[in-house]
Amino acid sequence: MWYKILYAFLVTVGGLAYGLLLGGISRKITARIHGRRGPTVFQNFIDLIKLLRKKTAISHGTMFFLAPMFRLLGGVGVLLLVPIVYGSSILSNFSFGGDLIVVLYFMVFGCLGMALGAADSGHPHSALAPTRGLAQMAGYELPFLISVIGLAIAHKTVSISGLVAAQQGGIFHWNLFQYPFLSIAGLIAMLGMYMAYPFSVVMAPQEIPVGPPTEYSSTFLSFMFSGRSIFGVGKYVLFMDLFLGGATNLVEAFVKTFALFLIIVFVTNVFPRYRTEQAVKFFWTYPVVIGLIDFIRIFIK
Amino acid sequence: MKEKDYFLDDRPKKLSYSEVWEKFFNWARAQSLWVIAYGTGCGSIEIPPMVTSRFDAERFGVSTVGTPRQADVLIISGYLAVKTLKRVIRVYEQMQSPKYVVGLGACTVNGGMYYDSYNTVNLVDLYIPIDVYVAGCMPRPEAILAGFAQLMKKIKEGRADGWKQYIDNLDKYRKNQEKIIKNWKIPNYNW
Amino acid sequence: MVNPVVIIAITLIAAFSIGIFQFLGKKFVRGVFWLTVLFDFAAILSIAYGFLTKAIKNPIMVKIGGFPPPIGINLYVDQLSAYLGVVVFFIGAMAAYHWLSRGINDPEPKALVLLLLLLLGSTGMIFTQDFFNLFVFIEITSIASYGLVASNLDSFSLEASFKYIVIGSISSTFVLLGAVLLYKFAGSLNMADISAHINSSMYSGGMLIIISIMFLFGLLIELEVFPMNGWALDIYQGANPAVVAILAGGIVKGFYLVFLRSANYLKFPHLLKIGIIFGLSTYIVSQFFAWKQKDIRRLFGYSSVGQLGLLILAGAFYLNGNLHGFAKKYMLFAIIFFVLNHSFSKSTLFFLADLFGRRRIEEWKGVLSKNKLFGFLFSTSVLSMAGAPPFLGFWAKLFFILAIPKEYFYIVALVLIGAIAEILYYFNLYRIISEKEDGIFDYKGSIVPSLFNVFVLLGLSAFGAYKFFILTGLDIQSGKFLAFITISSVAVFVLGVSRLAQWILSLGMIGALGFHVIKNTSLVPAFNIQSFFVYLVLAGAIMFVFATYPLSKKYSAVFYPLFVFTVFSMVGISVSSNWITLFIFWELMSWSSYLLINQGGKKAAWIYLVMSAIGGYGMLAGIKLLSTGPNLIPSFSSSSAFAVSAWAGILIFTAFLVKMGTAPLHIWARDAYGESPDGFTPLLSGVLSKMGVFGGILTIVYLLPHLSHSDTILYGLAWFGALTALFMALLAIFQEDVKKVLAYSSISQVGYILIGLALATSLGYSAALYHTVNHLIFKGLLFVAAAGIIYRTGTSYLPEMGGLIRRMPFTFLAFLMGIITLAGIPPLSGFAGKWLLYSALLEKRWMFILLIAMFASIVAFMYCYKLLHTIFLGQLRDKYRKTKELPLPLVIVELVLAGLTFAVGIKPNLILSFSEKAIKSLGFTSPGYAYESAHRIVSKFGYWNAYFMGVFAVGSFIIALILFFFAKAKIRKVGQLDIGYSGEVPDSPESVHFGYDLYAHMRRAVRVFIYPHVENTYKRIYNSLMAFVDYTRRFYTGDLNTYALWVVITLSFIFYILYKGVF
Amino acid sequence: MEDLIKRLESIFKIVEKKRGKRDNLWILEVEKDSLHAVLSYLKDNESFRHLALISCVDWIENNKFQLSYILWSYQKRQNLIVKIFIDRDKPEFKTVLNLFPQAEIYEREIRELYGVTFEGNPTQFEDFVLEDWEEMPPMRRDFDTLKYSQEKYGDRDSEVLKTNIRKIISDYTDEWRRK
Repeated sequence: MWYKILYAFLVTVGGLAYGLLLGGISRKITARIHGRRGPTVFQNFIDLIKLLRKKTAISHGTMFFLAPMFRLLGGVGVLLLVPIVYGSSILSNFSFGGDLIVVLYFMVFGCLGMALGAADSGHPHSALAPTRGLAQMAGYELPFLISVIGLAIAHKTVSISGLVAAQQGGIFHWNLFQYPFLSIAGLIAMLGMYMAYPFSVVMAPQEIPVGPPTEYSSTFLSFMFSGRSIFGVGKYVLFMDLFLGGATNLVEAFVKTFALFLIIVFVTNVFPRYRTEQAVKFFWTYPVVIGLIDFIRIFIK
Repeated sequence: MKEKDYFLDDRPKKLSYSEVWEKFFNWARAQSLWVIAYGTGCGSIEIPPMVTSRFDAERFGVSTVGTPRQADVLIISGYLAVKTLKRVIRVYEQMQSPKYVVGLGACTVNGGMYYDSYNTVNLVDLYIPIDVYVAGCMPRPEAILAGFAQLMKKIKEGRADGWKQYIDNLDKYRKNQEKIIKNWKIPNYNW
Repeated sequence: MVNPVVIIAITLIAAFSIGIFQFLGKKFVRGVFWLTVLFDFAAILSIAYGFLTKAIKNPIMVKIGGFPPPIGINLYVDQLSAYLGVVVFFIGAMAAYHWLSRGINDPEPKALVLLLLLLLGSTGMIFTQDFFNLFVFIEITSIASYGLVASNLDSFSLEASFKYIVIGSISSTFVLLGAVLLYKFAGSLNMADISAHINSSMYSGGMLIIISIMFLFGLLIELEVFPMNGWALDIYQGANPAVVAILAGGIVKGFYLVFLRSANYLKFPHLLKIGIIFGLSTYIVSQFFAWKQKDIRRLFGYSSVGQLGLLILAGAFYLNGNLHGFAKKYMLFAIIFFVLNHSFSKSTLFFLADLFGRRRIEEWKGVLSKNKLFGFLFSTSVLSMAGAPPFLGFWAKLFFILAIPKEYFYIVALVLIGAIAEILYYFNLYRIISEKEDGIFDYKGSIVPSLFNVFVLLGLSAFGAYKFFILTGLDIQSGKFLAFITISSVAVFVLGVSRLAQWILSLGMIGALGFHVIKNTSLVPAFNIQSFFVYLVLAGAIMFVFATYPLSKKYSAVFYPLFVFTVFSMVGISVSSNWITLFIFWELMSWSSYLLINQGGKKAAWIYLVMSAIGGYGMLAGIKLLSTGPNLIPSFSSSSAFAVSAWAGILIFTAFLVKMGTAPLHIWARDAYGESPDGFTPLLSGVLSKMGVFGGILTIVYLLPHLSHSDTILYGLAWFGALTALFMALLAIFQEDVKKVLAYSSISQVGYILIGLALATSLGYSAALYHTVNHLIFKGLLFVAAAGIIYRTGTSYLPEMGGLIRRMPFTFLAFLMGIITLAGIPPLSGFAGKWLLYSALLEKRWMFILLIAMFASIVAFMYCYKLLHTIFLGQLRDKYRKTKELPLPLVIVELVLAGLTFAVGIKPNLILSFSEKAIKSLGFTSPGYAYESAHRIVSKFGYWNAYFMGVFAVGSFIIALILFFFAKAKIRKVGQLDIGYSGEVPDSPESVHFGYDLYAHMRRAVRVFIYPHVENTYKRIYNSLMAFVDYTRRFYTGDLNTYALWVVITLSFIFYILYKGVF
Repeated sequence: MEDLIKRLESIFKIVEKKRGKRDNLWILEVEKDSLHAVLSYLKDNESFRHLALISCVDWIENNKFQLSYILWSYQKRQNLIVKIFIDRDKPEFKTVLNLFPQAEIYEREIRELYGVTFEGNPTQFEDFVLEDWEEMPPMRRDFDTLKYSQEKYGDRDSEVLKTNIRKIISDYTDEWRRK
């Protein structure tokens, strides 16, 4: 057991580094699309160090104090509950703890924590942002659930390892090709899940300065920042396991998650922003209709 | 609970530093300057070109944020009225240390063309510590970037210690501030 | 024993002596009157007592002048007529006392003479054995009534009297003609003699039919059947209520006995058809017409007419309905109980109406709270009238429904619809009366007669219950338990001198029962599904009672008695062994909880009651469908013996769906939860709605497998559950009242339980039972916390709160854990229920329902966050700066419940071990999941390790906390307005608190889904019914000509039926 | 435009009239007592419904304040400036709030910057631009802004220049030289 914990720690650190790196790459790509030079790809590391070593910090109350920990915990939990490499007892981490349903609900843990912390800060914008986030969540979860339930019924399992196992044996066994419509619905939901443009109304830097973490500073912010990075990686791995057939070694995992990452980056940089209700309506129409094609196919079978 | 304790009424503490890793952290600080998007005067129009494609301040790690809590740099962009000064003080005190102030334009240096105006603060550094002045009326984005380069250099060398001076000499600054702000309606200490 | 003829003679002499010697003064007149009445009463009572103690075996036959029956006139007193005589004289004496205490408008001697004559006439009518004599007594009665009705001497009463004279003369004429023709036909007027000579074959001639028509028609007019009852309503409205009380409570019952008797002796043809047509139409029409009445006396009048219709129906069935064995006995008791119930409660209501004196219903607002005794009398009478258990009306109705043969199911349905209509208008009235209003209440006259009436009524109710349990042969344990419930709640009321005493008593009683249940296994032999719910009820109740004390100061003295009543009746539901017992306790629970909710929101309580009545009577109709032949009382297990239509299951399920609040039967829930007393809401949500779950399990396990289309029903139920879960969650996010958010959330969560039940697999039951307990834990916690918060802040409006975390840290902690559980986020206990349910749905491949259920839980996050944010987070208002943490009992309950959700979250076996046993008692071999290792639960689709999740979450949380403590030195805690606000200083907490309409943006997206379609549909149905009733009630034009026209039309109709024998 | 002036002259006493720089701009001076009547007439009968601005001029030499009411007619597309003079020693006048609600804020500004009070304007003593101003109204010509500025905000003396600015400039130039 102890070595598992040790590896879990290493995976967490690795996930953090990978997440920060992806963030940096994203900034770089955005800059290049703008025709700028952009920051170095390690800019996020520098930002994190700076935030960590700020010399003062303020707290608004208990919940404000605890929220970054919830956030970090939610991120780490998701990363560790999802098996990264198929067949590896070490890199499947703590996936014995629960199946896909557990992961789905544990994902909310961090978000809820952050929302509460934000609300505790007493800043009206911080409180506004979570309501937008939760509304948008109700939007993107519908197509996501369609694809998850469809896959679970199709493969007769909700265990993530089981789902990965069902996709082994060649590229055309991937759910992306087996159930393309479910996968499209799921991937559109992924855009919402990452709160990337066009679904970025939660953070909305122009209207409500930075969304939930308006009042967060220094160490708190660094925790949230790293939690978010780890959470992002966890979600990439989850989507990889669901749609891209998982990975049999680390390199494959990197390649596949990077591919997912690229989808988001390129979509993000070419779209303006939806309002909340527009986003919700979007999620409840196109991806749902697309997803239902496969869903009904599975239902009839 | 007290009848009213909307605001924390504690004096900021003097900060001590560990010198061991300080150089490394100063480097990190210098490479990651988050500017609060707060324009006090006409100079703030020069900041958008600075951070967008043309001059691209982000390549130096300079980016903008919307809240003083997360910001490292406050730019006093141009003339500063007494009314604005109050807000500037509050924003500045709400920022987390270490924090830096860039004075932009001639007005912040000595009042500039408004040197004899009844409502322009001539010497900003009497009220908040300024780490870098960028002269000009208005300075172009290149000049501002040069100012930032200067600021980075100061930070790396550990000389950008305006935030420290402010805490150390808070009484002096407060006295100056109260001299021109007749009716001190903001809290004693802004947190 | 006194010779009955003496009664008549003495009364006659007294009446005339008053007339002659009235110059001797008021005292003399009154003395003679009271002496006569008391003598008569004593005499009849002695006869009745003789019958009761079986001292008199045979009916008394009095030969006047010594002539034998066929020749001379004679009186015939049997058991029924003796009892009825007692009732008539009792009501008569009470009415006279009431009238005298109010003061008589008419010259007193005249009125008393008429009163004596009236009593005399009705006694004679009841006792006589001779058809001509019958006419004479009817005439005496009528003439006395004409005078008495007019005695108020105002336009109302004079008009009513005139109408009565005209219509009454028609009636008497027909009876006289009938008697004359009968004499010609049979050569005798003695009833028994004629009866002996008549058999049904003689009806093929024409004469006897004509005679029957004469009698039937004459008596039906007097019995106020539709459509010949316009005059009667005018009397009820216009005459002096004391007179009306005698007429409705006594005289009409005399006419009814005469009707039964002549029908019996003359063997009316097609009596059943006549009874059904006239009785049922009278009942239904008057119950619906009463809706639009604004005059309280006319409303009571409609109710009286309706009851008479029911009596005619029951009489027709008794005499001519082919009832055998038990059914006949049941019907007889139904008739007796109906008569007694109506006499005593309706006369009380008329007395009270007269005491208060106001006619318009709106003027009765707040009467209940102004005078407690008056309120008690009024409530008891109304409850008994409307058929609330354990009062007499309930037993009467139950006997009646049980006795009606199954092939007449439509009558059961219509009578129950009529009963719902009755509840609707009676409790609309009650709603107005029980509104809170300050002011002094005064009345003129004495309340003693009403008091007597109500005491008799209560005694009779006990007798009715006793008779019911003896006759039906239900398990006597339930009967004893019913008595125990009543006695204990009365004890709480009587012994509880203060709220503290009541609280301790309630706690003690519930605790004692719990102790008894644990110690004594006779109530629940082995741990099964029933004991699961008994423990659930008792555990929930004791916690919630414990929490109520700090809140109880503003509750009325009946709060705790009713609370105990509700709790115990829920225990009764859980231990009941057949459908009828279940129904009885179900109704007890519904009514007592109605009265509790009525302590808060009146309108909400009314809607709750009407919906409960729809559910409860639907259940009764379903039970009726189940019962076959001799098996009038269907037990749970006996339902498997025969196949019945699916409607039985659906109807029975209605009651449970109503309590579960499943859409579209949910409309009561928001307001009932939101406005009921705060101390009661946790019980309502945590336990009472679970009784629906219990009933659902019983129905699905014992009943549905034997019905046709059971799979379709189950799938339909699952859809109802899923849509309820989704749409109620959507509605919850737009509520701005803490209890209303929780109300919708409750219904939504119970929707999940319904899905679990509808799955009907062992895993589904596991999920349902687990969630049942879990919902009790967290929703109880949330409602208790909400009650405390409302108690402390004085508001339940969410935008008014905010920032209370600074004042109530413990409550916040508990509330947060409750919310995390509600949202189903691991590692607390909420997740297990979700996981089990989803696994069960996956196993059954109900994909769409799974999708909706999971999606609903995502929507639920929104209101979860809303509750936490608007109550506890954000800015603390100035007015709450001095607010304290909740009172200790509430905090204790909260923290205990919060500890439970944590413990169960780490170790779900705490609940699952119970639910496994319960599921095994239902006949399943496994709970549907397996333990792979100690904590790892595996279903067919997935797996989950609660213990690991708990340890992982807590462990990493602690690690993060330790990491954070390194940074603690530099962290400063700042004030609440120290926020980055564009350099500005916020001037007040309110200006920067975001608390109103949090999901305005979401509303724009889901506007079409949250529009109150269902509620508006109900409203539309109600309003159009109202409009329809308002239009059709103009049938009673108030014009005598029209009334006469209807009399003629009815005559021809009766002629047609009897002559042609069609229909 | 001239017609309008003539019509006005026939009713009111026009002290002075002058054409502005445009054809549709005229400047009239009226008696201060008849101002309300003139404005009222212009608003009701001549469609000058828009009060664009009220401005104030300090004629310290004549010991007068000039108040100019700039009107605009949307229908005729004409500007009219109606000006009056009030006594500088007694800077008081009546509000035109009853005619033009937007005058509230103009009058408030003039009160703050010139010290002219307007009887009947309820909000005129609230701060407009200057917070907590206690000196003489700053736009009066006898107010010495330079002196005030130097007294209040100070002047950068040579010492400070030497220590701060010179050094910064030298740093800056050093940097460039090195590159």
